[in-house]
Amino acid sequence: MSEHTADQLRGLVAAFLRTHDPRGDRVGFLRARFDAGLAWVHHPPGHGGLGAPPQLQAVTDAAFAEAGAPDNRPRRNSIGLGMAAPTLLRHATEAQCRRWLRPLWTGEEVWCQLFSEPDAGSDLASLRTRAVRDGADWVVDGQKVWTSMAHEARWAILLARTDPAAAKHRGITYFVCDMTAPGVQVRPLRQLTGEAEFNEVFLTGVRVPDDQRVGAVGEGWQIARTTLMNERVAIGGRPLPREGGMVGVLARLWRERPELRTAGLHEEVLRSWVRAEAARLAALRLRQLVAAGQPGPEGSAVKLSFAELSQRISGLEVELLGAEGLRYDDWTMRRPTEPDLLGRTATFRYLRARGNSIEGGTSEILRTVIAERVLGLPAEPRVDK
Amino acid sequence: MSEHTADQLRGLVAAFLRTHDPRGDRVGFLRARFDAGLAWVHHPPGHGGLGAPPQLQAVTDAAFAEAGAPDNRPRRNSIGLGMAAPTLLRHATEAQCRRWLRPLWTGEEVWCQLFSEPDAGSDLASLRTRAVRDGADWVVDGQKVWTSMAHEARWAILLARTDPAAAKHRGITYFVCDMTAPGVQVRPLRQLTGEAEFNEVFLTGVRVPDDQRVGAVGEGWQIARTTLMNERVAIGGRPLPREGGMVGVLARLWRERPELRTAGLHEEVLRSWVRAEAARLAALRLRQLVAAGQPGPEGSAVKLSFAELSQRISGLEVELLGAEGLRYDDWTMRRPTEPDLLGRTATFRYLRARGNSIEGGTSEILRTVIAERVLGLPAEPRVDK
Amino acid sequence: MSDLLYDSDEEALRDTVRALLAAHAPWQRTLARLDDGEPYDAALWTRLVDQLGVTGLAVPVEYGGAGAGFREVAVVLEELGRAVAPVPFLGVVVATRALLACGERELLGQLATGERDVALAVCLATAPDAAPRPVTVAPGPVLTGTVTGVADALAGDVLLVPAGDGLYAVNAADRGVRLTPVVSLDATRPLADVAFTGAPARLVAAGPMAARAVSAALTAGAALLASEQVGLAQWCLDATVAHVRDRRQFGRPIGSFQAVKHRLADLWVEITEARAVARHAADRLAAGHPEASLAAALAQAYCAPVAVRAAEVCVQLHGGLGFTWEHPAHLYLKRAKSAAVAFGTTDRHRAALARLVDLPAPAEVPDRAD
Amino acid sequence: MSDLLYDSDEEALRDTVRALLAAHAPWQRTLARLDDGEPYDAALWTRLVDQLGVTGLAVPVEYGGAGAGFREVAVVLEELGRAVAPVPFLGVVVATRALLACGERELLGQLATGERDVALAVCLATAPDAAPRPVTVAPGPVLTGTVTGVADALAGDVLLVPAGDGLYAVNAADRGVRLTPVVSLDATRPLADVAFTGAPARLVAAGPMAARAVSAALTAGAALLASEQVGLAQWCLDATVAHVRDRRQFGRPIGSFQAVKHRLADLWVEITEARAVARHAADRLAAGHPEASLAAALAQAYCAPVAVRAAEVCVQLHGGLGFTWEHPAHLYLKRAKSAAVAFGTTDRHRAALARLVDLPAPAEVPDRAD
Repeated sequence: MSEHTADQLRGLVAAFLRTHDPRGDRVGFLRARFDAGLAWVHHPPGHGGLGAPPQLQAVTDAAFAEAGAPDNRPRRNSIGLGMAAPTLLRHATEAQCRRWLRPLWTGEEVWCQLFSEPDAGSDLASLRTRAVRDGADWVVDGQKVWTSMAHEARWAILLARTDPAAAKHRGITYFVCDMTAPGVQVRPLRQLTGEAEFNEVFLTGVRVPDDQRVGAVGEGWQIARTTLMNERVAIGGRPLPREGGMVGVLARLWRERPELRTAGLHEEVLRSWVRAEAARLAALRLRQLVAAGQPGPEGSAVKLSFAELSQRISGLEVELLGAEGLRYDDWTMRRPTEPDLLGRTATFRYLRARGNSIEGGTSEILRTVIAERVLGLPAEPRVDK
Repeated sequence: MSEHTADQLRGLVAAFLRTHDPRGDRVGFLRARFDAGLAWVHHPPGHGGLGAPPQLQAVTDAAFAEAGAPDNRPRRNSIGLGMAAPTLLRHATEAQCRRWLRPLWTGEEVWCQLFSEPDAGSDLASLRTRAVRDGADWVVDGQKVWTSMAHEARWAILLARTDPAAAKHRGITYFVCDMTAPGVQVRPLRQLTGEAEFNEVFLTGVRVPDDQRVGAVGEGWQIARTTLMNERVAIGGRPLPREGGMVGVLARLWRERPELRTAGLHEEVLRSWVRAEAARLAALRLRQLVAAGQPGPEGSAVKLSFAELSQRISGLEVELLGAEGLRYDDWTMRRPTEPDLLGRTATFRYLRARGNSIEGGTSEILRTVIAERVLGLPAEPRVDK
Repeated sequence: MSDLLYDSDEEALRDTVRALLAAHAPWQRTLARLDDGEPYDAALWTRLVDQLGVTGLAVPVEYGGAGAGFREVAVVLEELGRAVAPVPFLGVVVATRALLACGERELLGQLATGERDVALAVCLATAPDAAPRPVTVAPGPVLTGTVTGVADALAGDVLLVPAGDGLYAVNAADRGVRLTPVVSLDATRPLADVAFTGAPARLVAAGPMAARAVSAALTAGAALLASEQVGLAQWCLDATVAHVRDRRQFGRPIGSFQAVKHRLADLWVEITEARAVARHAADRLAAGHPEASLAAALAQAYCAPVAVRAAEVCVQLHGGLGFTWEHPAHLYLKRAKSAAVAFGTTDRHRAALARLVDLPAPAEVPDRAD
Repeated sequence: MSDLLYDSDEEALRDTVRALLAAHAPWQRTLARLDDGEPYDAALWTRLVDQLGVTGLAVPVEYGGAGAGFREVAVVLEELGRAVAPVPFLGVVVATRALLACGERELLGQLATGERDVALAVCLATAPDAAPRPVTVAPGPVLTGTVTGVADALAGDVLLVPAGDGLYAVNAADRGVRLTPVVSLDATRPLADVAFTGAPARLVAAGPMAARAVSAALTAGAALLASEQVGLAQWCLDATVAHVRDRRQFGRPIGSFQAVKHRLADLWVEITEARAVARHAADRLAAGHPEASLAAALAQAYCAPVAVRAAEVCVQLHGGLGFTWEHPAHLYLKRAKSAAVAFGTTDRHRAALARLVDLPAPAEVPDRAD
């Protein structure tokens, strides 16, 4: 950790803004911000950062926001920012980092994730997509699923089996796959909301150069675990003001529509409000722990609670609406590039929220992870080596 | 099944009452009723019955009750009536039945159950109490626990391991143990209510004649399963009028004490009322199924719901009482012979109800039984043969 | 004491309905209809009416019906719930109850034979004890006003409309009637907003009889919907059990994991109880028992959340698959959630129970003591 | 933004308290006291006061205290909850808050040094926004009336009594005061009924200041009790985890069964959230923040049921053992259930939140529409 302070960072941002117009060319501005080390301030110099303490990121972002500077549209590239970048920083070569981190951060290149497979499900390590060495390349064949943004993405982080003879967790290698390469086919995957937010990705003889391998051959599983932990923090780690989440929608509805109120629903609304506020404070405490350099396992708690609350609250909203809760807005197959929970009907939120306890690790898997890694309870007898 | 009808049974009861004064000697009356086949009407003649359909039991009991006849105080001998008697009828010899069933039914001899052991818990089949053959007797050594009525009982149904080399479920034999035999020591086991409703029973060189063995050597586990199924029905199978259970206490409290009412507790009271009524109707449906000769697995549902409801409702009662819910009646170690839930404080009911999901098969075990035997889900991998 | 079992006639009826639905309404077909924008399965409905006479079940023989009763209707609804079948049976049953309360022979006869479908023009979300009356009557009589979210109206030939202090019959094809389809959460039970602009009407019942007819109809809807919910929940449990027995993760069927087993065991317990509650409601309704309203309120208070939970567990335990459009789980989820709003949400039914079983709400909201 | 962590001083304080409790208040000793009918552990209390100065933590330095604050008090309460220690700290803390609100230097000084213990003579079940006043004042002033279910009164030298529109100090040893011990659900926090029969009193605060002092004291009680509940819940989780790791059934540790694991994982999540909520309440209280009441209501609404659930899970997963008198689980169960009633049940705290965050109750109970 370097000696940077919040005041110093505010000074650096001010100096940067004196030479770079935040209202000028958007991409140019973001590139310059990256080059000045003011992108991810905790990254090392040359990779978008200054080696500053991570808690100064918020200070930096706030200073840019105050000045009306453009952001890097993080919701459009959540896999890139939340999962790919931290993994690359930790496991990729210097050359790989130089190639990928800058356009990733500026949003010029969107990333997606090719991990999940139809037959693997929660048992991710049983994946079957194969990569076979062929000269300087690997040839990849297989099918991936639940890939958000695949239809917009330039790059993908990819897990493929490189040693079918090795034990389940040992024969997997981590790659970066060019989504424009021949043999990559993306098909929309429609959900129960009617939308196709995700995709199926078919990989047929896709050539991935060996210099797009991240980490050693056979170490993909360990590296992916880092990525998955990052995903959990990425999902649960945003700071929210009170009533900042879905509970705010419910509370506003309660306040603005007195004719919908009943005594029974009042009790439900209050219970949901209490649970949402508790979850929010737990997420805040997690951020404070991280900022104090004591990251704990609380991220899993945040993700579990988020899923349960979003399901409960959206379900309650539908009931509170009564007659209006019988309606939907649009069943046509849309292709969203950003989640738009708040702009749609309560019934959309209710349906979409069903996915919160499935995507990014099912709630069942999370509970097992908490029980074993946090509480130290013994694993179940394993029958699959 | 014989051809008996309800009217015929009412006629038989009326005839019996003409020759036996229901206000005369209590035990004499009950013995005569047994001998007349009007005790358990579905038992075969000679064993207290007439071979009548089981649903006529209620008709018979009602006819005796109307006439003001004494009953056999079933709550004092619930193990005898609910578990021992059905097992004996099915698995014991003719001589054994003649010896035990009559005084059991009249209540002259109370029975208890020596199954549970401190180290076995829910894994009953791992019991360690041993019975070793010695001439015409078996010599029994071991420790049993959670034995209600042991301090009042004349006889016990007993499981002991007769073949330590056999597989876990195969080496167990079923006996009837004389609780007055030398080497049987009963010690009160105090519960969190302060009461000692149960006992620990130490068996030290207790001689059990081989003619008190029930069923073949090594078949105890199969026989005990019958008994346990009977226990579940015995616990859950009583017919209740609406608000007949603990929910009635709660509902009366709500009606009689308007000053305790709050909107939040109202919602809770209503939810509990709904669940209790649903559970009651399910129990009623189970009785109708049994009466129609279609016994189903619903008994497990009744037992699970009963445990959950009694815990929830008693907990709610404590909260509704507020200041009074901070109080208890008596922490001294009592030795009850009958459960007295309704005569004591809400806090007693709350504490006692914690046992409902442990005794007679934990709720966890019951869920597994339902999942495997009713839903046909696969067993977990077994590591204990 | 109500009879909570199924008798042999009822079991035979169930078998017949189930066989017909299996042959003609597999979920793939229902799903395809959604994409095609054709809500009702008119061919299926014709079979149910013509071959099985479902619309006549609750109509007395002297009015041209089969004279069976609401217990049998409940059995049909269980099967329709099990198949999320897109037919307007529930709406017809609700209208039947209203017509029975009015003694309306002619329409009952037409409805029983399937000559005409009738729907009650009340929003599906309306609880039995709270029927708003947005339609006004002018001399003629003619009706004016809009009723939103009416179920099974699109299939109706005749609309029964509570208006003023009467209940009126209106020809749905009249040009004073406009039906606008609604984008419904449960597309298998399509809703419509119904606008009356001086539509000619015929008085069916007036005053207290009209009010009683509407309330009785909604009570019947609440009571019988419970059977649909039980059928739906049972399908969700069965489908999930089949899936978790089959699907393997970590080298074992996921149905061998204890948390999955216990969750399904709990669901089975709830459905077991819901079935008893729904049979009780159907039996009380069929018998015209004074506690039919109580049994209906209990049925919705208990069965509605069980169906929702069953569908939610079904989606969850199917994992990503259950979240896709191609798997039928979402049809059940949408039906279940929509049914939880139909005829009033559970809190309203609990409030009704509070009145019916004398568990009164606190007299007033306590004021803050500062 | 409130600070939800523990700083190094707070951690050091925790270590000291925990070590003292481990040495002098093992549960075996607490259980033995119950059988002996001696509620308080006077020797333990003397150690906590004399060696650690716990009664002075929230008293400013100028009044003779340590000038730490309620965040530190909360840390001590976590440890006392973890040990179900039978000492009157919570009562003293509540009284401290009342005295601070009145600016009562003399009693605060005596309380801080441990010279005298003070208790607020209000029923433990009283919510911050609803303090009944069963005691009346006659000239003298002398007090008459009975307050039932007062916590920590048996250890008090001085009772602070809300009476008339004032707050009075009464010497507990006066013959106009009679304390009758109550058979308490939570014998580790014994209650007493306190009867005043013309007891001589000294006016501490009058009018609005008295009302504010009582309300502030009960708010502090609600806020800080949450930390005790978190400590209690954490003990229950830790003890259960240790047990299920160890205890074997069906040839495996029962902690390897998935349903057990998931239940404990859920409990861990709840405790994680409860800790954040309790720290928030302590921080707001310590800072005199305008939202201290809101944070206190949230703390009781959330943490009270978590502690109860933790204790219930602890009993359940210990099986028969957890149901016995000889295992400590019941001490925690009784404390948790009793604490859920203390300072008002969760429904009252939710109702308070409804007012504080503008989520109003329905204007009136809807009438039946028939």
